[in-house]
Amino acid sequence: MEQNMENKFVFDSKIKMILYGMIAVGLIALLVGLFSEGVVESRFWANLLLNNFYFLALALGGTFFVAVHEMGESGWQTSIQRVPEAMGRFIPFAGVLMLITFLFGIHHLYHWTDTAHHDEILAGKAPYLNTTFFYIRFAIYFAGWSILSYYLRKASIDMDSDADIKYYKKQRILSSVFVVFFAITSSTSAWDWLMSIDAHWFSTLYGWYIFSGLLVSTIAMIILILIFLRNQGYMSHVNKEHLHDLGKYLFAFSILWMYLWFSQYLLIWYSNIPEETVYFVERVNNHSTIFYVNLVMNFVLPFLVLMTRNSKRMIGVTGVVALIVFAGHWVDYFLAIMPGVVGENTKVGFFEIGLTIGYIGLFLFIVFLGLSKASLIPKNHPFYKESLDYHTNY
Amino acid sequence: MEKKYYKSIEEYQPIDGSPNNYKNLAKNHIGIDEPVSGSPSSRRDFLKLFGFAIASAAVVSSCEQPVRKAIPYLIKPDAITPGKASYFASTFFDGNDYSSILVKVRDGRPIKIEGNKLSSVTKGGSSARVQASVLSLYDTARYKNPAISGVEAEWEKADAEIIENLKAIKQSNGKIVIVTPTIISPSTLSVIEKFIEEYPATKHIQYDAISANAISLANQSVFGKEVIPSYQFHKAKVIVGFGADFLGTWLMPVEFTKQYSKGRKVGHNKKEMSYHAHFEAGMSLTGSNADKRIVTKNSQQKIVIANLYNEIAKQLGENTIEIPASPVDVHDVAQRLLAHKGESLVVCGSNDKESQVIVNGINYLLGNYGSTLDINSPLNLKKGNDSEMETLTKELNKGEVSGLILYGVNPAYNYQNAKGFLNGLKKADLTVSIPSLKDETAEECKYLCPDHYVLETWNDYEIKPGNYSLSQPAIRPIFNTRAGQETLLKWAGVETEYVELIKSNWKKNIYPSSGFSGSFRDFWNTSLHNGVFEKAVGGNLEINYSKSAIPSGIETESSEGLELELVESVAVGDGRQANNPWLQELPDPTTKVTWDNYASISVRLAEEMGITEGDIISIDKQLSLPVLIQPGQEHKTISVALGYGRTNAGAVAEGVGGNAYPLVQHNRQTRIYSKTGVKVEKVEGEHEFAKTQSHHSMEGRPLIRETTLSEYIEDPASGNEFHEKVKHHATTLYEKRKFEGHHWGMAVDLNSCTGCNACVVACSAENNVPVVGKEQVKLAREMHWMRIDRYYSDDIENPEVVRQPVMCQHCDNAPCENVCPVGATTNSSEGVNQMAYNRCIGTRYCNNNCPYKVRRFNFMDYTQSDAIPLNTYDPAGMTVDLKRMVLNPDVVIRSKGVIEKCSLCIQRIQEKKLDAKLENRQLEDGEIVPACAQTCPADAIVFGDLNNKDSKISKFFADERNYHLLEELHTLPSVGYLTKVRNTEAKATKKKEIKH
Amino acid sequence: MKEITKYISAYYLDEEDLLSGIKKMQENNVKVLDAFTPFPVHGLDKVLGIRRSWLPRVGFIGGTIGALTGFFFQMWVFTEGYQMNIGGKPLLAIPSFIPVTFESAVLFAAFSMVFAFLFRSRLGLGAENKIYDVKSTDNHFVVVAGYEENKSDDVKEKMEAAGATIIEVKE
Amino acid sequence: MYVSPQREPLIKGEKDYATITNDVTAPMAGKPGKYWFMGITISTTAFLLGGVATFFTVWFGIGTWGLNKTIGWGWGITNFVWWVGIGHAGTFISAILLLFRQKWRTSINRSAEAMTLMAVACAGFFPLIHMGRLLVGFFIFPYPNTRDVWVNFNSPLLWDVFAITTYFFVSLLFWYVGLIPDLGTIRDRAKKVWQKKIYGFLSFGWVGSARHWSRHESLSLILAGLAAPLVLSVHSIVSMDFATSVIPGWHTTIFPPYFVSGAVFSGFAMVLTLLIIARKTMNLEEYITIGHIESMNKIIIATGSIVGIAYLTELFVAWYSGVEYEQYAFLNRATGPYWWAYTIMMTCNVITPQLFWFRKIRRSLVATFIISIFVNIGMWFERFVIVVTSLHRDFLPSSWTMYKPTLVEVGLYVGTIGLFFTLFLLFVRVFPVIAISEVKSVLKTSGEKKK
Repeated sequence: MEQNMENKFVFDSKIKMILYGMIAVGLIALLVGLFSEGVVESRFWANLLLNNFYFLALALGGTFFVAVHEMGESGWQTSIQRVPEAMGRFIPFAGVLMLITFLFGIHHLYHWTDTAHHDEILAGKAPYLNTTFFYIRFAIYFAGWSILSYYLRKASIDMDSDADIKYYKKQRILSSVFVVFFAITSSTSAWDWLMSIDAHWFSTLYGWYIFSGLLVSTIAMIILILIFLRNQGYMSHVNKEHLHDLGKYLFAFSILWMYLWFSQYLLIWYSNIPEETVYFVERVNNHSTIFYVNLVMNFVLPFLVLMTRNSKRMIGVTGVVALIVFAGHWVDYFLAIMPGVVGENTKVGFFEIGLTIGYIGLFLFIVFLGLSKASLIPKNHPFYKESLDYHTNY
Repeated sequence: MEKKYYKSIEEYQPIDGSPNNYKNLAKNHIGIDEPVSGSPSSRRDFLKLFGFAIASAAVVSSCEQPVRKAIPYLIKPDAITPGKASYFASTFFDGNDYSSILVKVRDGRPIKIEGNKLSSVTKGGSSARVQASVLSLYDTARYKNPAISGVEAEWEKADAEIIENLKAIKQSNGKIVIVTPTIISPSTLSVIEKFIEEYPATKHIQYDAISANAISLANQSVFGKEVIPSYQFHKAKVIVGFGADFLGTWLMPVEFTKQYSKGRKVGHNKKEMSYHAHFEAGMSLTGSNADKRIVTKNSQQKIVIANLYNEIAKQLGENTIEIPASPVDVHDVAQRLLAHKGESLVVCGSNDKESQVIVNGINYLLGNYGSTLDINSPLNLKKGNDSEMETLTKELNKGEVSGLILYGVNPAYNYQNAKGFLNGLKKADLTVSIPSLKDETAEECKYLCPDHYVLETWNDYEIKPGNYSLSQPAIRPIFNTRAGQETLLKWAGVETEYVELIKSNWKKNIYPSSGFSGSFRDFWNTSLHNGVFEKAVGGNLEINYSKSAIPSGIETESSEGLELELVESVAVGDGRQANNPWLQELPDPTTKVTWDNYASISVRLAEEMGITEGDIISIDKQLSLPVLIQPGQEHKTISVALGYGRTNAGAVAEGVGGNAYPLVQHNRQTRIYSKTGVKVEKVEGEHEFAKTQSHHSMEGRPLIRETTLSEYIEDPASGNEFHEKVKHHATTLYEKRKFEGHHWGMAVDLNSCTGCNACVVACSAENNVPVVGKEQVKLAREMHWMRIDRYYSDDIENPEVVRQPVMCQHCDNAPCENVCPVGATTNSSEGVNQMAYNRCIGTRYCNNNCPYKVRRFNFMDYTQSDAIPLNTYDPAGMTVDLKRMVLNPDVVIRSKGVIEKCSLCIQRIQEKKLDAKLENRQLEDGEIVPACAQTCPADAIVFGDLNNKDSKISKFFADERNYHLLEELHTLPSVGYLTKVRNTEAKATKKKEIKH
Repeated sequence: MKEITKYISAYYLDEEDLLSGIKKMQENNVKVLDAFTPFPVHGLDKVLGIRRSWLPRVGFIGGTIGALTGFFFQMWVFTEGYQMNIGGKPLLAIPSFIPVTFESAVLFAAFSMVFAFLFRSRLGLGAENKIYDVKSTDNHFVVVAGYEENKSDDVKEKMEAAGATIIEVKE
Repeated sequence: MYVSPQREPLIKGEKDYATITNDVTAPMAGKPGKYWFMGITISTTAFLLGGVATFFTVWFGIGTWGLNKTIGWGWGITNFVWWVGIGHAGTFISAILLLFRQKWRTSINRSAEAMTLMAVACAGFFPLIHMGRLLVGFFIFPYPNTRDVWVNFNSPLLWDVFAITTYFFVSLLFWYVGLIPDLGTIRDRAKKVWQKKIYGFLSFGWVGSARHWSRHESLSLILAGLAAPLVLSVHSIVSMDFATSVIPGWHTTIFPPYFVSGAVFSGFAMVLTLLIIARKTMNLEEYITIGHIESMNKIIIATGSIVGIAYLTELFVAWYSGVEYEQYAFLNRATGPYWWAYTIMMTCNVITPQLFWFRKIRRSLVATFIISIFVNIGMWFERFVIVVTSLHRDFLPSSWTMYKPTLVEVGLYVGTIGLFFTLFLLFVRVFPVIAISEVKSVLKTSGEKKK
């Protein structure tokens, strides 16, 4: 299937049209959200935050995937590396959308911004939870992520034209910087944008829990894009072995996500201290369906299906599971955001689905645009050949 | 030794009630002679009641005999049902503390003392020392036999020699002196009278180690009556104290606490409470409970009193006293007193006559006589005349006294001039001591004639005119002792048993005017059953006030330099029961120090002198004591507790602390318990205190919630806003368990609780809580199931003090239960957090996870109940067989490696439940009373069924003042606390924390 | 089938030679019975046509049994056998049961697999399997074929052709 | 399988399969050297000291320790967590690194797994000895009894019983299964009859046939797959001993993952400490290369940084929570009477490992050795800080106390260290410290000779 000599993705008009269509659906949903009375303001902003955060997470996850494998001197993933690299391109776009969301919707999203209403606990948190500092952090996060992600991808692409090892070394240094920066900001951003919705509530694990969700959904997205690319006739070197490894990741990180979810839940359930249980009480009692659906989609299904070696090596099965997990983590963030912001008015209607379709379209558009700009194969990567020749047994 | 087996039932059966059979039985099967203490026939009833189960205790007195712990009942004595406790009304009085009590007897052994609710004086309350006294009964250090010149002898021989001596003295017209503590027993007094009849040259001196002679002297000069008035603190709306620790040690703390707490209680129907201002130098229990505590030097106390007098006199147009201005402001106090004329009370703890005279003047001007204090119905306490003891010492040294009988007194320890006294004692021809506990004096006398312990003997008491009480033996004498009264009667040649004498006295003096309709026998039995007989006396409100007694001016002492203040300790009192491990291990209510006395000094003085806690100082080169830095201590006053430094009282007391009695002064007729111009220097050495609490700040946490009276009236929930907030935010991930049937709960009214510690000892006695000794307390391993937390706040020079009794909170969502791997601690179907001791493997996980830290771990084999031999850790000798007699058989003792904690006295709950079941009825509210609640003289603890909506506890829980400790953790405790209310105008703003 | 008592074996010093050698032998119709190697050689099982092991399935079954046993045992104890009010928690305290359930699953799975492995491979304490050649646990890769008197030379030749360094015949 | 020339060789020198066999089995042949004898003398002495301390504890009670009414756990549980943590490196290396196809694990996994077993044995001792009533300690097992009494499945200590037991047995199986082929190698090379007998017995009749290898590989991989979540669960459950409580400083949701990474962190430090000595004294420098050490140092810095982030998260969220008890607990850690312990912990765990960002230090034996010991100390203090400083000042200031260990407690700790080293020294004498067959399997792709 060597039909593409340069191994470049051709972002043809057919695909573009589909994505435009999806974006259009999103825009319509946005308008519906703006003008429909059924969509209360908090619901409107909450959904923007949800999708912004989710697709930002995928973009960050892509960059993190690359960075952490580079740091670990891992070889097998180099042949698919261009996909997560391209995913990282969405970070600045997410930043802009997020900024707009916050500029107009922050008061609907975070009740701690309401300083007029005195609250002793929130007053104590004010040195951290105040809008000025919030935006400063916002700026730091996006600046750091965007710049590092950009240069990391650039170093990788530069390598295509120049086989000098210096790019590889540069890439490794950038990876380290990104991983360290991300290690801190992944937690703090999760506190800022998600945990502070339920501003009285706190959990030390929260940042890592959100991070684990980011990992799984990123893997799911990579799998889905890879399958798409293969169906389009690209990436013929991506074989069952790669898929198997990605499937193992999907399996393992689903377990990791469940582990962290359970750790947090168990410890809060066990001590049953009101200031902590309030978070879960709200979700178990008032959003019980989503609460359990979340666990089924993100753990039970991937765990049971991907347990066997064969299912991980079957593109169709892994693809379906990836799709479920992709949707599942949207549900997970939905459950994190909605009860705190929208409360009883939480609904899933055209607005939610349309908006999400729009975001998927936009995200893919940017990823595909990125993929089309460079070779799909980092042929000069020192470990590229390793990636082509390896077997995975279990 | 050869074992003796019963060949047949007949051989073992001849119990027909005749005394000889008992005697034989005792001889045959227990192997001792019956103690010679009166004719057997009259002891019959008593013996029938208490049988011979106690004989096992008696056996211990002679070490060669093996202890047999099982005594079979073939014919059940009437009053004994094995496994069922009997209660005998009695009275505790040891010359210092008075309490009408019930003695709980199990299988012939007194195991617990409870307050007697029928007494109008103590009203069911008791103090830590009274609670602990049951253990003193089993004190191994007690004298077991009479002795002549230190050699144990037969009673017959001692009696014969003493009588011979007495007769000789009588013939030579020599003087005999009997020294006793204050005697409030009419019959004992009659015994002494009989003795004096026989030996007319006998003088009876009453000697109080801690004297209140100044009060009676002052009353003598002001009102012409040498008495101590009775007080009614509950009638006083304003109480002003001058160094009188009436809640802890002064005169009748149990009665006063009852009264005081009554006046302090607030509720829906009573939105007022008394105002209490207290002037003192050291931080006393009473002072720390006051609404306003004014730090005053003892040397200036009289000036302050006189100034107060002047303020009041001025307004009432009376003459004033010429004195320097008061160092502290008394205007506010005076105004308050004046606003409550006739319902205020000023008390003074000083033993300075002039001070007391002026205090009398104040009370008189305020019209308080007949209302809050009464000299026509005096307290028969502290009758000792201090100068008599001085005279006696002089006479002894001059050789003017031929016979000296020391009956229940211990001047060799607690007389300031003990050396002089002992020197003189050697010059007397006949010296006899009649001690009931081992002491320093007894062995200095030639003849030692041990007295029964108070729980072993008959006696009667008249604490106030017309207010009689009886004590009866709750156990057959453990040792070869004899009631002191009988000893004296014997020497006086009167062949009556003491109990008969009491009976005849009552028949003659009390019965006729008693208004009792039945026979004397019924009267006697009723009185004995009730423990008390009270008849209304008085209505006599007349008093003769001698205005001229009020001085026109007073001498003032120099108040330069350091001052010493000697106080009675709440734990060991005057030191009489110092050999009682429960009292030694009882933390001081304020300093939280156990097993010690010390020199309390102020923070400022410590800084000035460069002293830190645990340094040793010498006071006037007479006494070296470790320093304890005490917030609220007057800048230049050093306070030292009396009652420590015993040298011959038994292994427990000896070597604990230092004896401060030699520092007592005698001037102006009375003994003075303070001293000015004290020289203090730091000496070598360092000392580590065995403290049960080392952090004194509440750290701003809402643990003890308080409000002020005005705020309370405005909003009963004031100070307790947090409770509402917590309730509002209480979410849970699983349903709260419902308790069918009962759900036991307890509430503590922090406004009533004074922190007197009586509950702590009661709990230890009821639940067999081990004593761990000084070294273990230093390691913070005390075992008390109940403790009283004490925190300071605000000004370190004069802090506000709060106290909180903390026991297991019996959480419905108990963090401790969750984590026990073996399920040794679970929640009962009645909401009690219970421990299965024999299931416990001792991981201590529960204790770690208990936010209240009320669980206690047996770090060592404190109780000698471990499977491993030779590892008992028992510094207080609590595991010797004799002391084990005090153990409550309803509560299992815990072995090494086991966690224990408050059970809400589950044994009492079960007992009453069973009673109700047998009687086929519902349990009544208030029927079950845990030991702490039973004892509490302030009625601060309420226990009951939370499922019963009409119960007192339910009402407490519904009260706006009710909250739970650390309720924000959602542990759902079954113990509640009611906020403390202070009678101050100031808003209860957030207290400044003292970091210490 | 006639029992084989004698074997002819080819020795290699390199695993790649071994693999290509076996392939060659198989092409030449030498019935390769087994190969003894000092370490697992990738692709050897494929070449020799060894089926994938069933051990994972054994592990899965063991683990499932372990998990179910663990969970239902706890459930039985708390709701039937020993009903206690522990800290006000529900009797069916499912979150509390998870750790033990998980551990028993792992324990059962591990033991069942190891025992299955030992049983299936006839390994065990003191098991006395015939050790074909001690060199095979050091540095030699040994390919074994059945020895048939009449065909031995042919096989030898083929083995030589397949690059074997040594060729031996053993009982 | 292709290996990029960019990668550093994992096995140095001119090696073939026979030399590997020789090199690894060489230390087992012949008489042990004088260092070995010195080591075994010291460690058995320490072990005996622990025996004396054990006697005192059991005979006279926990009172021989420095614990009190407020602080129920001290050195005992600190040591327990420390040892369990150390054990985690072995499983991590053999399970997780195997799944992540990190080939460098082959040279170190055998000894690391052995350390796991020894460390878990040392760890398991502490929950037992810390029981007040060891004689009825068997109550902790859910065995059927006539009283129909069962255990409390709510208790994290009970979870520990299951977790530690499972962990020990699964590690044992994993280790031994891996050892079987190597025991076969030794058996086949043994000169003396008794050695042949014993190793023959222990090698389970291994012949190394293709079927054996196929199943063996399958088994190892699945066991690795099981051990990976197991290693997460074990230290998570250990962390829950604290985290399920309500005590500020204990009750925090981040504990499970934070403890796991802390465990791996301390485990690698211990592996480094031991292997740096072992490779030298046993002439294994060509197998345990600087590259291996660097790889381990990378894990140290990764896990150390995770631990550091967890520390900061805890601090931040304690403040952020607005719960005064929580805030005080952390303030007290940093500035209270045990500030020094906190400082040691922070310095050794967060600051010194950061030096490993420098390649030079990462590849320096001396620096690695020193930092690894720092980490061992730091992680011990981490547990001490968690156990003691959280307890000594919790909710009610009235109960605040201090804790000081006694000689008996020190003796118990020294005793387990003695046990650990005794076992390790015996291990290096009787078993191959390097997985012979696994190293052989990577020789072609990662040996220096090939390149």
